[in-house]
Amino acid sequence: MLEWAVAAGKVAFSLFVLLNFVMVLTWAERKQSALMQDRIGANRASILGFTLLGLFHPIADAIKMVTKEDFVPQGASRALHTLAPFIALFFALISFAVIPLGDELAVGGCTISLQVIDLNVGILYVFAAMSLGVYGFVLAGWASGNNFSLLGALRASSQMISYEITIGATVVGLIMVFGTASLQTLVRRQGDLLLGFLPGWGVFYQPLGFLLFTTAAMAETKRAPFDLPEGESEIIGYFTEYSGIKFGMFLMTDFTETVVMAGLVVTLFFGGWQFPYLQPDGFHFPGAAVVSISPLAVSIAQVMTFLVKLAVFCWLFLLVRWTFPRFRYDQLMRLGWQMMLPLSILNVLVTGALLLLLHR
Amino acid sequence: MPTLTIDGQQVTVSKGATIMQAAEALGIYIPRYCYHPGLRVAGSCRMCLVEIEKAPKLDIACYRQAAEGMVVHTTTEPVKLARQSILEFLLSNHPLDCPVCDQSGECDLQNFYMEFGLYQSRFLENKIKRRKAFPIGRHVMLDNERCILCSRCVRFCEEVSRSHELGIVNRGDRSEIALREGSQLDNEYSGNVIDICPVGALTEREFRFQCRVWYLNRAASVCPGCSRGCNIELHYNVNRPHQSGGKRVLRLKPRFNAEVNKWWMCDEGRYGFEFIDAPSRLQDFEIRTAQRTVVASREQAVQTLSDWIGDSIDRHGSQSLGIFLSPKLSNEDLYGIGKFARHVGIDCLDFRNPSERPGYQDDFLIQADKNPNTRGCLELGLYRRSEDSGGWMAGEIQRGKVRVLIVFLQDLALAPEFQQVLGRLERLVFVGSNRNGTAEIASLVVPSATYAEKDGSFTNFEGRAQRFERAVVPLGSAVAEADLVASVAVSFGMQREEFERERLLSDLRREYPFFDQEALNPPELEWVYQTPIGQERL
Amino acid sequence: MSRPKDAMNRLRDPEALSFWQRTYVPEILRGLKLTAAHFFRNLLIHIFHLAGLWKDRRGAETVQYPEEVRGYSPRLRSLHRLTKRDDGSPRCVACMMCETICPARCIYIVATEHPDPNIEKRPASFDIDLGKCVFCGFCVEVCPEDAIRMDTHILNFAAYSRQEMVWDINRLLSNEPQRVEGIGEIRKVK
Amino acid sequence: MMEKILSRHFFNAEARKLSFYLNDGGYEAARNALTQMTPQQVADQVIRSNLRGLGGAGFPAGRKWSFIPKDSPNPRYLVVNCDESEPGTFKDRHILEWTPHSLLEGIIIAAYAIGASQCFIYTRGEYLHYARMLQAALDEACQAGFFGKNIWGTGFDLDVLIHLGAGAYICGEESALLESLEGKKGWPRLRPPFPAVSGLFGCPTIINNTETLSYIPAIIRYGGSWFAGLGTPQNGGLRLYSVSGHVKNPGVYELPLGTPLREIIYTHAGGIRQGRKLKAVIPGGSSTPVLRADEIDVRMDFDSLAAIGSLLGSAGIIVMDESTCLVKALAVLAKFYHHESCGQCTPCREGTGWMARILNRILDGQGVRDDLENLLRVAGNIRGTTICALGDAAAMPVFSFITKFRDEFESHVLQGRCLASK
Repeated sequence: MLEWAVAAGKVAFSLFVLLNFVMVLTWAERKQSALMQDRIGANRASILGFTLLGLFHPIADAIKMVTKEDFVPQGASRALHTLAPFIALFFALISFAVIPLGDELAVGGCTISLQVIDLNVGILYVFAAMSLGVYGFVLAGWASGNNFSLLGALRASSQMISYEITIGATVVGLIMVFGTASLQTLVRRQGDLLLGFLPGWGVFYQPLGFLLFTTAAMAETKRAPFDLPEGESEIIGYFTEYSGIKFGMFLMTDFTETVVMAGLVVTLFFGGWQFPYLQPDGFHFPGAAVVSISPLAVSIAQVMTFLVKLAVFCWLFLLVRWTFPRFRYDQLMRLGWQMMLPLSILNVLVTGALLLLLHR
Repeated sequence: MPTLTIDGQQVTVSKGATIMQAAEALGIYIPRYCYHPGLRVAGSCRMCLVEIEKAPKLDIACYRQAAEGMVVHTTTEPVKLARQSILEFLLSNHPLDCPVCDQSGECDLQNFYMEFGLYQSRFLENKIKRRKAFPIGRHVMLDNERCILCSRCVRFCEEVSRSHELGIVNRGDRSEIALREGSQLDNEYSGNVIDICPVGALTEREFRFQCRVWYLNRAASVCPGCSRGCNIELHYNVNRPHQSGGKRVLRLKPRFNAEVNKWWMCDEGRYGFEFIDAPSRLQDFEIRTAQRTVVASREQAVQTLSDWIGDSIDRHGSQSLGIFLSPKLSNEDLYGIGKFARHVGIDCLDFRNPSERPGYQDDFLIQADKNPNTRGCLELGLYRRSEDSGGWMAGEIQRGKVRVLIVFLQDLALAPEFQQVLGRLERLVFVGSNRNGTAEIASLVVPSATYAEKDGSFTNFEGRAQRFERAVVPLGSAVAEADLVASVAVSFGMQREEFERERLLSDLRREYPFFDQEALNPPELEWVYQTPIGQERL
Repeated sequence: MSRPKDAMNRLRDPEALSFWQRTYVPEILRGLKLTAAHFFRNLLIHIFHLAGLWKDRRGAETVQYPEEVRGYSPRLRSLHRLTKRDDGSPRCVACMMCETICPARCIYIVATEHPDPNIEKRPASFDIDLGKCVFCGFCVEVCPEDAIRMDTHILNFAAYSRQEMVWDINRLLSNEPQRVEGIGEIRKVK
Repeated sequence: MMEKILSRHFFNAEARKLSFYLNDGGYEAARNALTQMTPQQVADQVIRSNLRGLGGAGFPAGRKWSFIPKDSPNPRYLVVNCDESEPGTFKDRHILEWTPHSLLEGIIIAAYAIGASQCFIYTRGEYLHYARMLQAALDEACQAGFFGKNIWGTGFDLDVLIHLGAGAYICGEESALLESLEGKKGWPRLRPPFPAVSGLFGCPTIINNTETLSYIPAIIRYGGSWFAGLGTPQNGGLRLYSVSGHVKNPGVYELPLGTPLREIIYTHAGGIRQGRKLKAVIPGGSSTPVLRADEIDVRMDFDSLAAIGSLLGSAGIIVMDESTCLVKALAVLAKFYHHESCGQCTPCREGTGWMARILNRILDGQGVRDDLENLLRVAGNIRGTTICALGDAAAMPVFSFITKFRDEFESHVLQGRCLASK
């Protein structure tokens, strides 16, 4: 019984974090882009005259999306048209399950892992979920019965498949370094110090891998400069024929993927919940200085660390999205296949060679 | 037969021809104000000055006769300068009220200024004020400020209408057009002075401010006002209906035809187009029973009519049907109706309304017969030759022989012979464009298209078949008579193709010699009261 | 910082690019630096604003319409108005020049007789369908009587029905010209 | 001894009586012509005399008569142009006033020569008084049997009608005169046809000036060669010079054609009044180009004046001394032509008014820099483009005044200052 309750609590907590991030991101995207462009950004939605920096806009958006007419075009496959956004959103959401929010939390004698589920092949789970998510977009484009939608869907699928290969190939290097595919284990291993003072984060082992992974992750979120499936100024994309809450779900999927990808980058390359020098019993600074802290506080600090890191990468993703212009489709493909894939394979080879040298 | 050279082109003209006529033969346009081919040469505007080699100074092309070996230039600098200076002189006292002037758009002063003028104004003095915008007749408004004293109107009243109402009083730049004391410009042809006025001095009271002329479309037509068949243009506005209060046909203008009406038309014809957009226009098919009148669809009406005809033939034979035609119908419509009548065996046909009396007639254009196509009806033989008038049909009705009567356009209710007997008919069908007494008592009313709404031809009193073009679409559900008959005839085993326009035309041409190809060539529009130069710009 | 012209030339000739330039990574970072700098600067300014400081520096270039408006240029083409004679009647003589030139065909004039033969013509009705108007200003240019102008600086004439978007002669006559002052200045609107 | 023909009995009230004229040998020439000469012989004498049209155009009178078509079935008319309206000209008035019988005798001879049995004398309405004098003389002559049916038993009939115009300058133009005589508005006609072919009521018509006809009795009496010998070659005989303006003795002087202008002004007319300096002279009526003071040594005949760019015209000499403002003088002339333009053809109708208004504006001190060029341009646009000569008549003074006295005009326009000494 308790297991079930714990599991439900973990799912709820994880979803709470994720969905709140998504919601705030919709606001942050507007505000951040506004600041970057010397504008003010959303500030009109008000409750009793309070605008609260436009923070009510996500709520207003939600109300709007829900109350708008749900339009299914003539010639569309009604069932699939409806199913598509659910598939897309569902797989985006579940991929967050293996991302650890913190280390184990000991409460009343039982230890609870701050992760929905710790799979020993967690990283593969993420890839699997993301690959399945593509079906949502393809279905949306195809079921709309609109040529532009279909075009957008095709772009989405080919783009995601192309970049998933790079993602997979870069992660191989990391797995080779840390010797595990379980994300929780990966994060724990990043707690070790490198050269005695540097946090042992993946980015220090795999700088090229980090660059390639981040780029490919952005491509996976299908946002500028990789927003070809959408292409607002040309084909509108796979959700041309969507309106109301179903359109809102695609939007949510976008933001969810952003959060998931940011979480992955943090987990894989930036030590996840690891706070530099913070061990389960307190700070162990280089030079043997130890400051002990209660385990609960450590757990809270770990979760906070993760969330801050997550926020920073979300910010970075938005910064990129509002800085660079869009690729042309052939450029996108050439980048994926001719630049990133060879580089990531090179990364694996170099990593392997170095490991061989070091472990000789 | 002198041969002369104009702008490097040689031309041989008949003796006595002027340089202007020679130039026109070459297609060279020489601007003019006072010159009008239908009037005596006045030579006063000096706009047509041309350079003649070996002549001491420029001379006017409208008056100087062509001579053997003459070499004329119309585009040299002195000529250009002269035209410019004449325009400058004319404009020096001409108000620039083009915005409110009805002539703008078809004004020779505007057109020539754009073509030959285009100088900076050097006139610093005050323009002379004169009396503006006052009526000088039923149809004509005079604005003395705009007048350039070309005297075309004066000469028209002297030479064409010979009514001598107008004259020029005072002298110098105080000269102005004035009415003869105690008279009004109310002759039968007064509207023509509006056409020939090159500027906006004489404007049409009826047309005044109805529509800017550049919104008008034009269609070549034939005046239906009398049996003269003056060639006319219909000017209609369909693009800006709000301007003329929904009226479509806004004015009629004469179209040059050397043999019929030259450049002119009478006022009666000119202002006789009101019926086209009048409130009395029939727009719906109406089936009337003793109790009530219902609006029917075209299909219902055609079915009803076919049923009535077929029923009557079945019960009483085709002798029980009568058709009363109208000399206002076109040749094609008449022929189509006749074709149908022959097919079903109706021989009880006539078109002569016994209540019609000859109207006013003069020795110029106006004919006493106010119908455009009486000659066509006669040529087609659509009447009973043994009778002097159409009144015989009343007798047939009285005797109970004719039970169903189809009346086209005519108001038989006005004729005493028919008044008594129309009630005895089983069915009275009225086909017409406007509501009248007969339409009020008809059991089936079919709205028909006016001459402005269909293609066709009228045969004038001389036997000249002349074609007219459709300008606007039929109002409401109105149909051309030939179309109606075609729809009915289909029920009687005829082919619709037999009533198609080309077929009717070729049949007519084959069967009737008066209906010659020449007269039926598609009419060309010629803007006779306006320069070709302005046309290009419109 | 390379001059734009050099950058353009180098872009045209990829061979001329150095290795790092060809990776685009430094350029990408520079781009991010630029936008991030704006972000932090503006964030800072906004935070100071919240604290009541630095009020004279704007954190955003945008004008917060309708709370703020910029002083319009006299050349601005805004809602039309019909000018009046001394006696208050319209100057318009219904010459239809504007109706003719109007590319959107949104002007509808009906002409009628003016009691004074020296004026001769006046509009019986003069409607502008603002739902169709493209604010090209041709009507103002073409008017021979200076009877129509677009200097009211009224821009908010939206309505709830198409019929309300049609301004008739009385509404157009009642519009007043706006005095031009402080062109480009941002003003708070009460 | 200088010959005088018409002016011998000027200012002698007796001279206008028939008895006086008969005593002086009057009507002998007419009787001789009718009884002893053929019409052709009469015309030959006139041709030989070099008598030129003295109304202003200077067309040889005898040749004009020969233009009448020989085969025309229509009646022929003789019309006397006595519509003397040119400013500065008043010679015809003297003929009507002092020697009307000279004119009447000339009419008989000319009518005989051209075969006209009806003559119209067209006089301006302002000459009502002189027309009455002429009528009185005509009545006397009729009584004496010089007019009417079968004159002197020759079978030649002649009726004369005196017609008073309404005082329009344009009616001095022969075709406008004919229109007026026909009862229409005095508008010049387009030519051809010329009046000799189709004139009054569409019939062959000869129009001669009063003075021209008045010299004919003397020509017939003394012979054409005698008359021709009085003047210079091609400019036969005498003529009446009307001298007006700032001279001591204005009036009509009968002198041979070719008399130098200086002689007329300083010898015959007594020179400039009040010892002032001469400034300008209009030699032949207001429409002729003006002459500067240094140009007055010209001989007053048709050809000499034409050679220096002016015209003899009707020999109405207007003398202006240094006190004259020439801008004002031109404004007065322009006003006259504006007032008298008939309004038929465009350049003259609009141009004369335009010029008058510009000149008035200059006089008011409102002149602008372009005004003079504008005046010259407008005048240039009028010249040669009109139906009749009035356009040229209005344009010529403007040209000559502005070109010859430009400094005075410029001073008015640019400085608003008049150069005339007061």
